[in-house]
Amino acid sequence: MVDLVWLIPAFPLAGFLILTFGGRRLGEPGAGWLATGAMAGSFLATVGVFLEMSGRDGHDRRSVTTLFEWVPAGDLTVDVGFLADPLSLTMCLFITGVGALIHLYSIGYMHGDGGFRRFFAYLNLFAFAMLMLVLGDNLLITFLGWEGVGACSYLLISFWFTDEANASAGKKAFITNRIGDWGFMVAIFMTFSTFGSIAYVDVLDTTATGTVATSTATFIAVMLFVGAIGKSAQFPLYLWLPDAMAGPTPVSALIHAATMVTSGIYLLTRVNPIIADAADWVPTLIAWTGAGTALFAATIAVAQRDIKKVLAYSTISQLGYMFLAVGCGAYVAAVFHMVTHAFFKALLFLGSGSVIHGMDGDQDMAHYGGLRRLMPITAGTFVIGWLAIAGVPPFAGFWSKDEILAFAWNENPLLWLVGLVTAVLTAFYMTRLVILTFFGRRRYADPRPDEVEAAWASATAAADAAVAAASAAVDAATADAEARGDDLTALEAVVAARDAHEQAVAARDGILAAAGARPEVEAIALEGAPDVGPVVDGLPEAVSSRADHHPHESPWTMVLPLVVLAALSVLGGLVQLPFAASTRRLEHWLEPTLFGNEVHLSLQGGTLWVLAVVAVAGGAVGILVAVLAYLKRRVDYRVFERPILAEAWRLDRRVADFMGGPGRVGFEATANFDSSVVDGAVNGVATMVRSEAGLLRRFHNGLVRTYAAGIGVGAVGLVVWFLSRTSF
Amino acid sequence: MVVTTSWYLALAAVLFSMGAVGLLVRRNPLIMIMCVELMLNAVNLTFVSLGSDLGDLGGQLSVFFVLVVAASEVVVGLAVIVAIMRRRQGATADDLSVLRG
Amino acid sequence: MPAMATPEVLWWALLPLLILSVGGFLLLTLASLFRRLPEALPQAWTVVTGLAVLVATVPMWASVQADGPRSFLGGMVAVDGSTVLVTATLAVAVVATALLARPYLRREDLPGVELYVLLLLSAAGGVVMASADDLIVLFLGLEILSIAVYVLAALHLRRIESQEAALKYFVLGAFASAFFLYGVALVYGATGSTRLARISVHLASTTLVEDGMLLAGIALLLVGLAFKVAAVPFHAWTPDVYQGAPSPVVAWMAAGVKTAAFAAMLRVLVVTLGTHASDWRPAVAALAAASVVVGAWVAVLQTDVKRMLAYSSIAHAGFILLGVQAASDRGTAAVYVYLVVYTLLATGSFAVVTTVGGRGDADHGLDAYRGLARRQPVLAGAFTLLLLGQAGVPFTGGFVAKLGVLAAAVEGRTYWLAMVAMAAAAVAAFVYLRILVAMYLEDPGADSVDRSEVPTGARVVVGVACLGVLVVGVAPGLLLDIAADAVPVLVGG
Amino acid sequence: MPVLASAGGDTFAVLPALVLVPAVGALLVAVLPRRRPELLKLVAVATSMVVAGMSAWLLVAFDVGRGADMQFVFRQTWIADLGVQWLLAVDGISLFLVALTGVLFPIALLAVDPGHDDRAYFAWMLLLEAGVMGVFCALDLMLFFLCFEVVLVPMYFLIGRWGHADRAYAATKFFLFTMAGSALMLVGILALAFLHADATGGGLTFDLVELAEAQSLGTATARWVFLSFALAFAVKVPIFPLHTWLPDAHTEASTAGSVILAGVLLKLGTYGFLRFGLYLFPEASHHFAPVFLTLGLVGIIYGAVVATMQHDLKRLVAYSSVAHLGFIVLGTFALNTEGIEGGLLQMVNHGVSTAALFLLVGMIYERRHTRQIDELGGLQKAAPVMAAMFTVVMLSSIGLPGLNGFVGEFLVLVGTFNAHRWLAVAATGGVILAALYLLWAYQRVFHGPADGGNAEMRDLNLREGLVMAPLLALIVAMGIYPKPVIERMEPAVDALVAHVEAHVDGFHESTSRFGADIAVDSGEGHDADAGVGHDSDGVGDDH
Repeated sequence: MVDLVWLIPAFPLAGFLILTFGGRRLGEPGAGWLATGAMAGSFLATVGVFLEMSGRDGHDRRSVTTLFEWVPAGDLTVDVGFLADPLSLTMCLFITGVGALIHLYSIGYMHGDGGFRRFFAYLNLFAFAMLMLVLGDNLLITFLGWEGVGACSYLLISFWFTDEANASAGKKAFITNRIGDWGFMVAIFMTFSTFGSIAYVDVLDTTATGTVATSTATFIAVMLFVGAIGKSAQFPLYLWLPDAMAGPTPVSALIHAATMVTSGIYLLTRVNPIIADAADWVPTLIAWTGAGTALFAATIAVAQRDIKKVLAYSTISQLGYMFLAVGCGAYVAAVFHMVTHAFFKALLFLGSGSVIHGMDGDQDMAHYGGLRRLMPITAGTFVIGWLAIAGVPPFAGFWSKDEILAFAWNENPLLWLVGLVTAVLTAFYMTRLVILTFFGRRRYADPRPDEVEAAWASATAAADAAVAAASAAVDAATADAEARGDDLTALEAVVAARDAHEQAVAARDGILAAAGARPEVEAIALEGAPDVGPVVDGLPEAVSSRADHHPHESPWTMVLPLVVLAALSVLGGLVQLPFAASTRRLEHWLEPTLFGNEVHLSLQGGTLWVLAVVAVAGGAVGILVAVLAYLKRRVDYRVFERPILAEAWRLDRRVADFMGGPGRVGFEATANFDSSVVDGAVNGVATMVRSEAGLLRRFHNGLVRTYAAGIGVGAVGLVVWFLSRTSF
Repeated sequence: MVVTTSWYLALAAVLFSMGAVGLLVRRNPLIMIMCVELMLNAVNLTFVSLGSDLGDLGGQLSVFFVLVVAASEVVVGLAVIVAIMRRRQGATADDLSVLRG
Repeated sequence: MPAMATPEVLWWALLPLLILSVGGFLLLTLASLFRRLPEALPQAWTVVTGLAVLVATVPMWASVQADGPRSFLGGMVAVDGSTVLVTATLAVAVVATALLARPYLRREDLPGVELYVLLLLSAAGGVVMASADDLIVLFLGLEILSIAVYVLAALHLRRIESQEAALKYFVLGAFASAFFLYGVALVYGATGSTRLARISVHLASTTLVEDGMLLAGIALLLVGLAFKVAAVPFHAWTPDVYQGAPSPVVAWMAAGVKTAAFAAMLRVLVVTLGTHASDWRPAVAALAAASVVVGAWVAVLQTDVKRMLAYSSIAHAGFILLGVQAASDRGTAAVYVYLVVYTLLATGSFAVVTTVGGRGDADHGLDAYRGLARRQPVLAGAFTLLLLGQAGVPFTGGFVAKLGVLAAAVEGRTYWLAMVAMAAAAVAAFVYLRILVAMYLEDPGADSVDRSEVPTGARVVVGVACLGVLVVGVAPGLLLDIAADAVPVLVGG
Repeated sequence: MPVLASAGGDTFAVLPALVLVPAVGALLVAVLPRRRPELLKLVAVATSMVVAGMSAWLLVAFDVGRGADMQFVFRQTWIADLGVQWLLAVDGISLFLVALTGVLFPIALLAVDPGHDDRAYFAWMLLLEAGVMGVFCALDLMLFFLCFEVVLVPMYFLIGRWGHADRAYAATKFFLFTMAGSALMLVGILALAFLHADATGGGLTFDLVELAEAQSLGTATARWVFLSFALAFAVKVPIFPLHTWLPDAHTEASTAGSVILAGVLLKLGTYGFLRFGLYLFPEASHHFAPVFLTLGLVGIIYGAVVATMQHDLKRLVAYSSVAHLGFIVLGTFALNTEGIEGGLLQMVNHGVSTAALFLLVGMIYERRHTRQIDELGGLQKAAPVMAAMFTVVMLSSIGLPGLNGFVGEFLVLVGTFNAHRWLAVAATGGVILAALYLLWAYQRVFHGPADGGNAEMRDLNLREGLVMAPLLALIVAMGIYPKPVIERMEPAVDALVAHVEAHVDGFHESTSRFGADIAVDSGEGHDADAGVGHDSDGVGDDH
């Protein structure tokens, strides 16, 4: 079975090919089911391989299957081969498993979309690439998957390409990733020129046994790290991930939460011997980058109103945890958190997708509220996901996060502190999200601030118009009276007109007064529907139509995955319980791939308990504050939602400004340099030839004596030359 | 004092140069032709003196050829000049600069 | 030897000269005897004469190859491979010019006979130059050739340009030949003879204590020859004369006169004065460099196609000088190859120019060629081939010719000259491209839509020229071998 | 050394046929009646198909085991007293360029109709093919030069007569630029031959193998002669800053013209460097390598940057060629197997990908009559198939693994890295830029809302699909399974590298590889240029 490992990627590849060339016949939902089937098949294959592999003991849990030679050039030979070992199989399990679920979910989610078939083709292609990434038996195959997932992510983010924003987001994702890939490629070159091979088996075994020059190992490790932060959206290359939310929600769930973004952690875990041989500051760098990113992203998540943006930043933050773990040498913890995160973050995204689906594509949490009655299953499962990520025992997230924090403390209490603060923030913003979405008032029918403003504006405008009309009437009447020599009826008309005018003025003053006095509408109307006062009937149709159209629960294809993932989010912790060696199943399972580079906690059980309690308490605090702010309204939530946070510390804009400003100018300058200087030189030569020719041409002025002079001069010249050659 | 061959040669050289310079400075086509004649005859002088110096008849003989050639040249030259003068009275060499560049 | 010994005469070797001169004079006599000659006769006469010469050269070549070069008429005239080859080339040029002449004369309605007579006579002069074994004879040949051409240039009675060209050519030509003659005199003085063979023997055997007179003589000889081949700075007459003279005559000047002059130059410099190569090579190299550069460069600004071709002919002269200055057998052979090819290119090109020139022989501006490809695709195509040949594009005779002289120059270690020449060639290419652009890429001007008829003569000339250029370009072996066997050798004394 | 074997050649003289068949075809076309365009096209396509068939047969009959040898040798004296001969042969280096030529011409002929003057058009195209085949097969320097030069003429007319608005300028510029470039090469060739003849006392010969193996020039002389070659090739490639003829020519040429220009003609220069530059002048190549590596690097970055700012789709692709050829130059002058092989592979890949790109751009132009990016937009809505194809080609051009572009690029960089680490590190940055300009262009052309003509643009028709299909197939196939190509190239490349190493004293593959770093700690073990060198950037101080 193990040598059938190639089946795992083969299924989605087949799915992709059929969907691409299979023609129009399999439309909706056929395409969806086919894709899902492919993923299921892949999952089954994985399970098969896993079962056999798990039967073996430590050193046997690794097998390389080579299909064919890919690039045999000079001393470099790269095979298309698969490395089945605990690490890659763990990855495969949740990639295919979660992947299958998300495929299923998408059938419902993408219902009625024009690009239904295209969507599933991309999805399968992505799955294939992702599996190549984790199964590849050498750096280049991994790189193939690495770039492949990048391309698919590009295709899927800009899936709804008619909207410029989506297109740009896709491009941004790809290019930002490319910056990371640069590091990856250089790392590959260095590996090759050092080891003469880039196959994991050779490289890792050599490194693990012999000692590679520290500087070399450092170089490779750092370059791989650059690649990793690109793919896993760590600071400063995280910028693309929030924009990537432009893609359909299942894509966000699968690619930008569960699988692709974790490949950075996978890569670093995979090459742990190299990191071990690298200079000591490398792990430290990794750890601090992770911790820093975690905190940084969490602060931003606090103030986002777009539900997917919150989840996106939370993903970045959670990935930070995993880097922190890797940096602390807690590879198991990293993988552990990767798995649990895959479960609950996928769950959360799909849940949000369900909500968005129910809200007809509206992603602004300000318009949600009290949806738990309307979409109970979504709400229920979502709550589980929330508890999991908030680190509430005994949910999956608690165990993995707690383990990471323990290792962080073990490495450096400061790291632990950062991690803890992040945990508190996480609990806070996730609670905020849940409350705003499922609890509190239903706000979807409220008139939106902009609508209210519009209503007021139109009302005042109308009043002004009335006044103007009235005054016009007065003038008309007066003129008429004068014309008719002040006869009585005319005068009465004038008086009447004057009264009408005064009333109009009064009315307008009333409106203006009310407008001045009205309470300004808050962004998130927690208190109650904004009071629109006299202009209520001036509101646009949209408001009323929203009122009588209720958000709805999603179809079973979407709900089923939620339930399954919810279950996993509850039980996910079981794979690695810290109580005894026997309960640390994951650690034992991964052991052969870590070459003993996993650090061992020097902490007593007591400390661990304390840390755990502190962490839980922190989580509790976060939840409590959120409840106070958004549910009980004891605290004004604006205290937390600072504009600077809402604008993500304005970093993104800075970069954008630079790209649009100096960057672009530089590029333009180069282009102009090419057309003016380089090409100018060429044309310059041409013009010079012509002008010089003009000088020569003057000689041919048509005068015989000039020509004769030419001959004479030439003759004299020749004679002089020859006489200069005389022998005396 | 003795007048050696080199005196004749020098004289010839002077005449030749005079002819050349004349052709360069004069505008009148006829005079230009005369200058050419002068140059040719300077060469003749050279031939004669060298011939006698070398005691070789070839030198003197050459002169006859040269004279014939010179004569025919003049004929052609005059013909062309006449043809031109017919169309343009008193044209100088400088007037003939339609063709240029 | 007995006092009254008359010099030996090789009649077969004199045959071309006799045919040409006799043919010329007979034609003249006929024309003056009978008022009303059939209009086609003079041309037919000339063509036949030329072809006869061509035929005559075949056995000459055979016998020369068989029993070597011969000198006769008391060492005044000699016959060797080069003589025969040059004679043949001249004959071809004569035929071509004659073919172009008749329709031209009819179009411009000019008197019908003189041109042919003068053509034949000047060709005779060329032959004399090619076979001269004595400087004086060489001078005579030169003058016969030139004086005839002076008149030819003036032939278009109604065009003042024609007369102007003639006068300029005449005055400057006479000027230059005076220098040449002076050179002859000085060399005579220095070596005691005007016979090439004797001169070379003399120079080889004795070393002059003071060679000032000799060197000055060489310098002046060079002036005369350089003028005839239109090498810078003795070139200035070329554009004016080419532009002014009747187009068919220009064909002869470009092809015939150049060929004869270069033949003479080789006889004098390479063969006779080979011993002093170290003295004259740099000078010739300088002339060559100046010629290629100026020729190509000034041509860039021209708008009159005839002037363009004139300047390009100067550049070609420069290229040929590359072969001369090599002062080697390879160089000499290369020169002959170049001359043959250039004869084809020049006659062909000027055939086109003659046709396009239109009535009044005035229409030589680039505009006249606008959209020619539309109006007369075949003519334009042929012209394209000829121009590409002049540009030295591979698989045309032009390339073979350039390659030969270039190889000679490189073999002679004058790399700088070779590089200059190639650079100039690139510039020159622009000139030819301008004509191509006009023909293909520009729309015909409103006025120039007329489809001027291509006379048969021109068709033949262009056709043969194109064919020859292609054949030489693709299978140059034969020509190269002939040229290699044609390297002149001095005999007699 | 590559022996002039004649394996497979003795079946029938396939190489002369490759050159002559198109030439004859051209003549045939030239005599057909002008009024029958379809007939003309039929003959032209048929001829090029025959050539394609023969080059395919060449691939099959090529003896892989003796890939280092010159095979299918055909020798025929041409100009005796100059020692010039018709010496044709292929080895692993030229094999695939011949094949590429064979493939691209039928496609270019099928893809687009000239619109006017069909007869001349097809005749020129076939002549061009003959010339190109001659260049790739010629092993006689003079013959090579002839073909190298003669291709200018048909290309000049193809650009000039069937090009776009500014074609006259572009055509003239192209002709003069390249001709001026190669002017000195002729002198160089002659000098080489004569000096060799003097040194050996033998007769003149232009036989590449003989000249190269003799190495009879002094170091200084060889360097000068090399420069005269290098200039010609550098212009043809083109290497920055001699590239400015390229954007004009590519932009103004008709679609087919651009396809051939980018697909085949640009390879003349890079091929020249490999076949003649390195082989004839190993020492000089090694001596000047830093210059060309630097220029290559500059070309990569510069070309990409300038491409990003173009408004004309064709111009953009043209500048992208500058960048891609920078990679090829880089690989060539890395002077090791990986690099050169990568470069060679990249020549083929670039030929395929860029040809495909130009075809697609041409199709867009046919429909929308504009190449201005700003005037296009949202085309994917109306033409999904075209968009899909464009995406694939674009990704291959970006160098996405699994498509052909990647393999070559990767090998080039690996090779360069082993020779000059920091150059490679910098050059790798080029891949970022490649993504930048292509994706941005794609977004502006295919994404976003479609208006007016863009909205109802028609998708590919069957003929266009069939024309694109083989190219796409190649793109994928060579990305997934390049082995058949590489294993045919490898022996020849190895031989070439060995040749270079043999004739350059003190040549060492300047890197510490294959465990030199292992079991040694840091600094030492990194001799001067072998050092990972990042001690400089503070990475190394770890003990």
